[in-house]
Amino acid sequence: MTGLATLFPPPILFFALGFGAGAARADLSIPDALAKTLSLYLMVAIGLKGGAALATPGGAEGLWAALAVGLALSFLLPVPAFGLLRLGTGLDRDTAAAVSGHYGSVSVVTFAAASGILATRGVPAEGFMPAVLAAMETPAILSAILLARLGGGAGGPKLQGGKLAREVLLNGPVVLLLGSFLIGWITGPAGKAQLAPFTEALFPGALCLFLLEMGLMAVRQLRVGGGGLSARLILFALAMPLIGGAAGLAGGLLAGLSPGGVALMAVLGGSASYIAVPAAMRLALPLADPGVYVTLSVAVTFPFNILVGIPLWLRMAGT
Amino acid sequence: MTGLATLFPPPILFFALGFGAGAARADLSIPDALAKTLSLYLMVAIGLKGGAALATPGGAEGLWAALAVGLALSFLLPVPAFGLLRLGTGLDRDTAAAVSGHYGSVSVVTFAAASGILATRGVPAEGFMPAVLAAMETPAILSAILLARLGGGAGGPKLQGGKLAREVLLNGPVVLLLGSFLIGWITGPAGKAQLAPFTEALFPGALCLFLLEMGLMAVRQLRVGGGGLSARLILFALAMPLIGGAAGLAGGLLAGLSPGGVALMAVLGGSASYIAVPAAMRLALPLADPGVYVTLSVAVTFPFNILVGIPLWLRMAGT
Amino acid sequence: MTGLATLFPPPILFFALGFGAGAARADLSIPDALAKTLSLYLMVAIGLKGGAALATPGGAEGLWAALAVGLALSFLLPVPAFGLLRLGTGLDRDTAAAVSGHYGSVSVVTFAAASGILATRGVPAEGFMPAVLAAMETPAILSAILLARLGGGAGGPKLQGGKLAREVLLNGPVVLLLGSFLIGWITGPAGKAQLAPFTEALFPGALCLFLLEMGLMAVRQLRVGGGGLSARLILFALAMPLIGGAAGLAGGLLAGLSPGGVALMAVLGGSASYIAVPAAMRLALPLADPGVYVTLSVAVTFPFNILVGIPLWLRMAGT
Amino acid sequence: MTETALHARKRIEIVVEAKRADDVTELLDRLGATGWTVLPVAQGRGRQGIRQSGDLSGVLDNVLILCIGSAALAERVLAAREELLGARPAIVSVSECQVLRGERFG
Amino acid sequence: MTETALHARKRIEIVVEAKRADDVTELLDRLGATGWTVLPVAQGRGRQGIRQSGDLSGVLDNVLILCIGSAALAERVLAAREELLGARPAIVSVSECQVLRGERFG
Amino acid sequence: MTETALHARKRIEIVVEAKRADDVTELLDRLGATGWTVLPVAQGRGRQGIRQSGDLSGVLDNVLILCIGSAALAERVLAAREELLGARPAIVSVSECQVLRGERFG
Ligand SMILES: Nc1ncnc2c1ncn2[C@@H]1O[C@H](COP(=O)(O)O)[C@@H](O)[C@H]1O
Ligand SMILES: Nc1ncnc2c1ncn2[C@@H]1O[C@H](COP(=O)(O)O)[C@@H](O)[C@H]1O
Ligand SMILES: Nc1ncnc2c1ncn2[C@@H]1O[C@H](COP(=O)(O)O)[C@@H](O)[C@H]1O
Ligand code: NA
Ligand code: NA
Ligand code: NA
Repeated sequence: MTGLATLFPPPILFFALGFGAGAARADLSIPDALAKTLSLYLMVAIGLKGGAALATPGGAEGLWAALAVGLALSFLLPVPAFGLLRLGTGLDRDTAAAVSGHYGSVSVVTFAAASGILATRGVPAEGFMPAVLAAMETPAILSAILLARLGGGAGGPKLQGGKLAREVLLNGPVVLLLGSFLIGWITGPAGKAQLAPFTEALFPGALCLFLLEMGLMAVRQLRVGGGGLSARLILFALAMPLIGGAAGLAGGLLAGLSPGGVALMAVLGGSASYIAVPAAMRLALPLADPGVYVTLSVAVTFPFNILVGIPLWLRMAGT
Repeated sequence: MTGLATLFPPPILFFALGFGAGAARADLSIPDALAKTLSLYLMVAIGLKGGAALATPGGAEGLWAALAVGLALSFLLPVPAFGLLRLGTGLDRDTAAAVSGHYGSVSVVTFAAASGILATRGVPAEGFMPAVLAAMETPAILSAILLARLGGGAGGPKLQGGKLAREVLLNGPVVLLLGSFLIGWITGPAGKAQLAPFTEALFPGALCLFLLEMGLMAVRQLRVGGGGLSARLILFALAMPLIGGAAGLAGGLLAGLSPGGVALMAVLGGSASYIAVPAAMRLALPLADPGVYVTLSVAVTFPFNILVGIPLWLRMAGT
Repeated sequence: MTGLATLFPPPILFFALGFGAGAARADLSIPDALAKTLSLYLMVAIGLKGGAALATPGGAEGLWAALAVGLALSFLLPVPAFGLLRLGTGLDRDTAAAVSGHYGSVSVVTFAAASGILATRGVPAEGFMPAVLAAMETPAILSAILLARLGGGAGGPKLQGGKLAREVLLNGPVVLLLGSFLIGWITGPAGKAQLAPFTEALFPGALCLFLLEMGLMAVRQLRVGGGGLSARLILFALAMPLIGGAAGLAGGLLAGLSPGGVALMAVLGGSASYIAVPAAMRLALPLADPGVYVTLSVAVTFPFNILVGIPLWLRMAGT
Repeated sequence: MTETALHARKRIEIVVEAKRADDVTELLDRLGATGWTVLPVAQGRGRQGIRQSGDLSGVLDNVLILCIGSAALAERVLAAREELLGARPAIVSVSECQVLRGERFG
Repeated sequence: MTETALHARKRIEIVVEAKRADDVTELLDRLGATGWTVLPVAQGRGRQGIRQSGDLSGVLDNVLILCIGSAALAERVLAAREELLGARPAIVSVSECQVLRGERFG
Repeated sequence: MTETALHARKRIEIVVEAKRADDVTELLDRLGATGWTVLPVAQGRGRQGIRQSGDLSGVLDNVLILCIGSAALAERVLAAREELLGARPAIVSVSECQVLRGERFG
């Protein structure tokens, strides 16, 4: 039993439950407000924890190298993604650029699931990784816009400068993660002690509930948006996390992270955004098809990462 | 004070507060999303706890007998309910069948309230009772359909096989309870330790908030749907939980359960569904009047069980 | 770091984060249902805690004096507020009366934030203060109606007696606070022990999340309703909390409260309602402009109290 | 011919504060409406400026009430204009529609 | 002249139980509707009395389905009256409207 | 005679992405609308396939904007067609209605 429990910790099992229930068309649904609440909660908890870790003596060691690796991954991963999509799937330029931005960027819940599993197994990881997570949200959005522009894409309605800048620089997850990180850092151990029942004791349970919802949501989106996806697009959404994860693994080793940190960097590299980037792409590349990028990210890559990616990178990183 | 607190533990008092506030038309309301969230939370917490209990050595002792009793109660209780309704109230066949299905099935919150009170008093009960709870959701639905069919009911629009089968076999509460139960069982003590702050420490507080909402909801439903109820129907909704509870008490003794387990079995027998069964009945017996069965179950029987039934069965079971 | 953390505890920092994110038009929003849930949670938690404190030996000492001061403040503070508004801002009689009612009454979240900070610093305060909070909700509403009536206001559509009485006497926050207080008192230490993980361990985290939302909400309301406010009205909304707070400070000293209690009484005096009173005023004074009173209370006075008022009164009270 | 299945009715649409919605629906009930439907409103602008739903007191929430009924019902509603306006609706609009099963819309 | 930019279409409005909404939208799809929009309903009254959304089972939730289409579509919907009524809608109403870009509303 | 209390106006109905709703309401404001109402949408189907509200990024959320105004306002809205379509609305429909207190709907 214990062996099984290590292979399939509760959050993963709840994801499978949600996915299975959705696939069997069980009459189970979770209020939208709960899913949004849990997503906010995870960001606040991850940010606070990371900031408090940075405030401990020696907590900043290795931070800059890891940030540099994270920024580079986020900025560069869209390039191979875009190449694969244009050459291999025949997706139009704008949609291909938008999709590639999602894969350079990151998924907070995938990160949370991996952190949770590391914590359960008692594997330590650099406490500042949430800052790396936040740093990786945005550069990929800029890459995607550049990829669409080079060679005449991003036509159609003219860009709305102000709104777009807000979505890119001030998108919700980045603001919340960085803000909570800062607050965790400012308030240090005292703040941590006070907020621990909220940010730490509840974390595993909240993660389980959220992954249940993500399983249901993945199937629902697959059902409404899956019809528009070719087999090649689905293949891309399974291959790209392997490429990004391998790049993250290499980057983590390069930055000299601990095994736990390397695993998390690989998870970040392999994960795809489904909150910040869709919102930014909708404004930056209005001709791109949101049905394609939301569905690939939420309904194909996310489940793949939860079920295959995380265990793979944890093992490859030697944790 | 302590004596009062034992007679009226916090969840019951919060129910009374909600009911009183609603009856006085206080301007107090709880977001729908919160009620749904708390309901999901209770199912997950109860399921996980039950599964973990089953995974402890000796935890399965007596399970099969209890399951058999639970299944029998759920399948058979609709028969006297239907008889009473047809002979005593003049309700049409379809609505009578639908109502009787609710009383064979069970209410998760009533079970949660009773478990909470047992826990407060330190009375142990068989850990597998959540599995019995899940098992009792469905058979009554089949009985109700059979009762409507025998003698030509269930006419009108033809049955939608697929949708109906989903509602019956894959209704939300059953899937969530059984799924969480399974996860609790698979992950055993390790999972339990990790999730305890979520599933156990929060349980009493979440139950209080939910019962507050149930109190408000009961009055609201009484107000909008109560006009359509005859005195005889209300009498039925007060008598039937006594019949079901007595049957549950006998069944629990028969199955050789501990006093705590007998009390819970009586509570299950006396409780009426208001999540799974209404949804199934709406599809299976579309000519039945949902105003009648939702109102009887939520607004008459549920309050009766919280205020009268639970204390009664706890005392009768000798806890 | 520790010094900074004492000056700016986590809840205040989260408020600043929300306000800053809103002001920068970051794409961050919190589901309405979550804000309402957190507001209910704070009332339940504060009420339960206060009731349990009252049930401890000696817990009622000084209660009556504090209640008398609170009632007097709530009833009388609208008078200077009304005078200032009529003489200084030229606001019409009905709107001036409605606004003044808000400033006599109190804000639960402002109280919660101040209590949280006292708790962090280890400063004790009278446990019955939540009862004072509840007592102060309503009298100001009556004053506001009287102020509007004297001299012919409150014209227009005729008063709806029943609905109005419900809003005044049975408004949500009062019912929930007093009800929870009563439950806390009835169930005493046993109830407290059982509910502590919910009401106490979660409190700081829930407060942070709620203040994040209040920051966002303040900016949002400032944006949609701020255009209708003159500079003089804004000045009023900054000056009145100082007047009310000073009166509360004096009243607290008069009632012989501890420094922590004096600080809380000052915070109550300086705070302005934005849940109970707007709802009551909408019915009692339908010709008053809700855009003015909601915006002043939520978007000007609340932020001022969080950032300036609370630190000021805590220091003035000598905590 | 399916056209004959349709019956001309009036479609009354009222935007009003959520806290006053009961006043409107009670009036409709009293005037003999066979039913009505209340839709939530997320945001609105009018003479009061922008009203954004979701404030904690609920005073800025609006709803849209839709009531389909006979021309006679619409007449009665307009005749009760004073009482209707007492609930301070922002919009009272009437348009034409055709319904299946006219007997359901007295 | 802008008027010429507008094309006459039918506005079909259906109030139905949330649990049966799929039956209606599937029928609309089959009859060739180019689209439809589902709006949440907070509360309603009809022959069943008051239906207040938000009960835990969801059986008292309603939705309003809006479908804009050609007169021919409206004809087909009315012709499929039996099947449509199988989903037990409370209201089926049709009114006139004019749309920009008529080609989008087959 | 109550009929005389009613004033003919236009009922403009626009379905658009929630993230672009501001573009539409700002345009309406600029064109002199005296108000508008935004209703939430639960689900919809159109040329993009099914759009199910509630995804975490919010890009699949739609709203329905209702604006009642004069025929002249409707003309101006249609004349600003290019800018309006820049917000990529799925539906722009206009129908007739009659309102109480016509002075409120410039
Ligand atoms: N011309 C209009 N068209 C559509 N909705 C309107 C219009 N005028 C007002 N409303 C709605 O009615 C609400 C209240 O209007 P008012 O009382 O004028 O501020 C607004 O928030 C809108 O939701
Ligand atoms: N005349 C009407 N006008 C507007 N909505 C109606 C009308 N009749 C029924 N409804 C709506 O349809 C739902 C179900 O109606 P019923 O099945 O007749 O109870 C009600 O709850 C209302 O939302
Ligand atoms: N013919 C139609 N009738 C009603 N709503 C429609 C129609 N076509 C599109 N919609 C709505 O507009 C949204 C976006 O349409 P589209 O951009 O064509 O996918 C859909 O999700 C529907 O909510
Ligand atoms: Na990535
Ligand atoms: Na039962
Ligand atoms: Na005050």
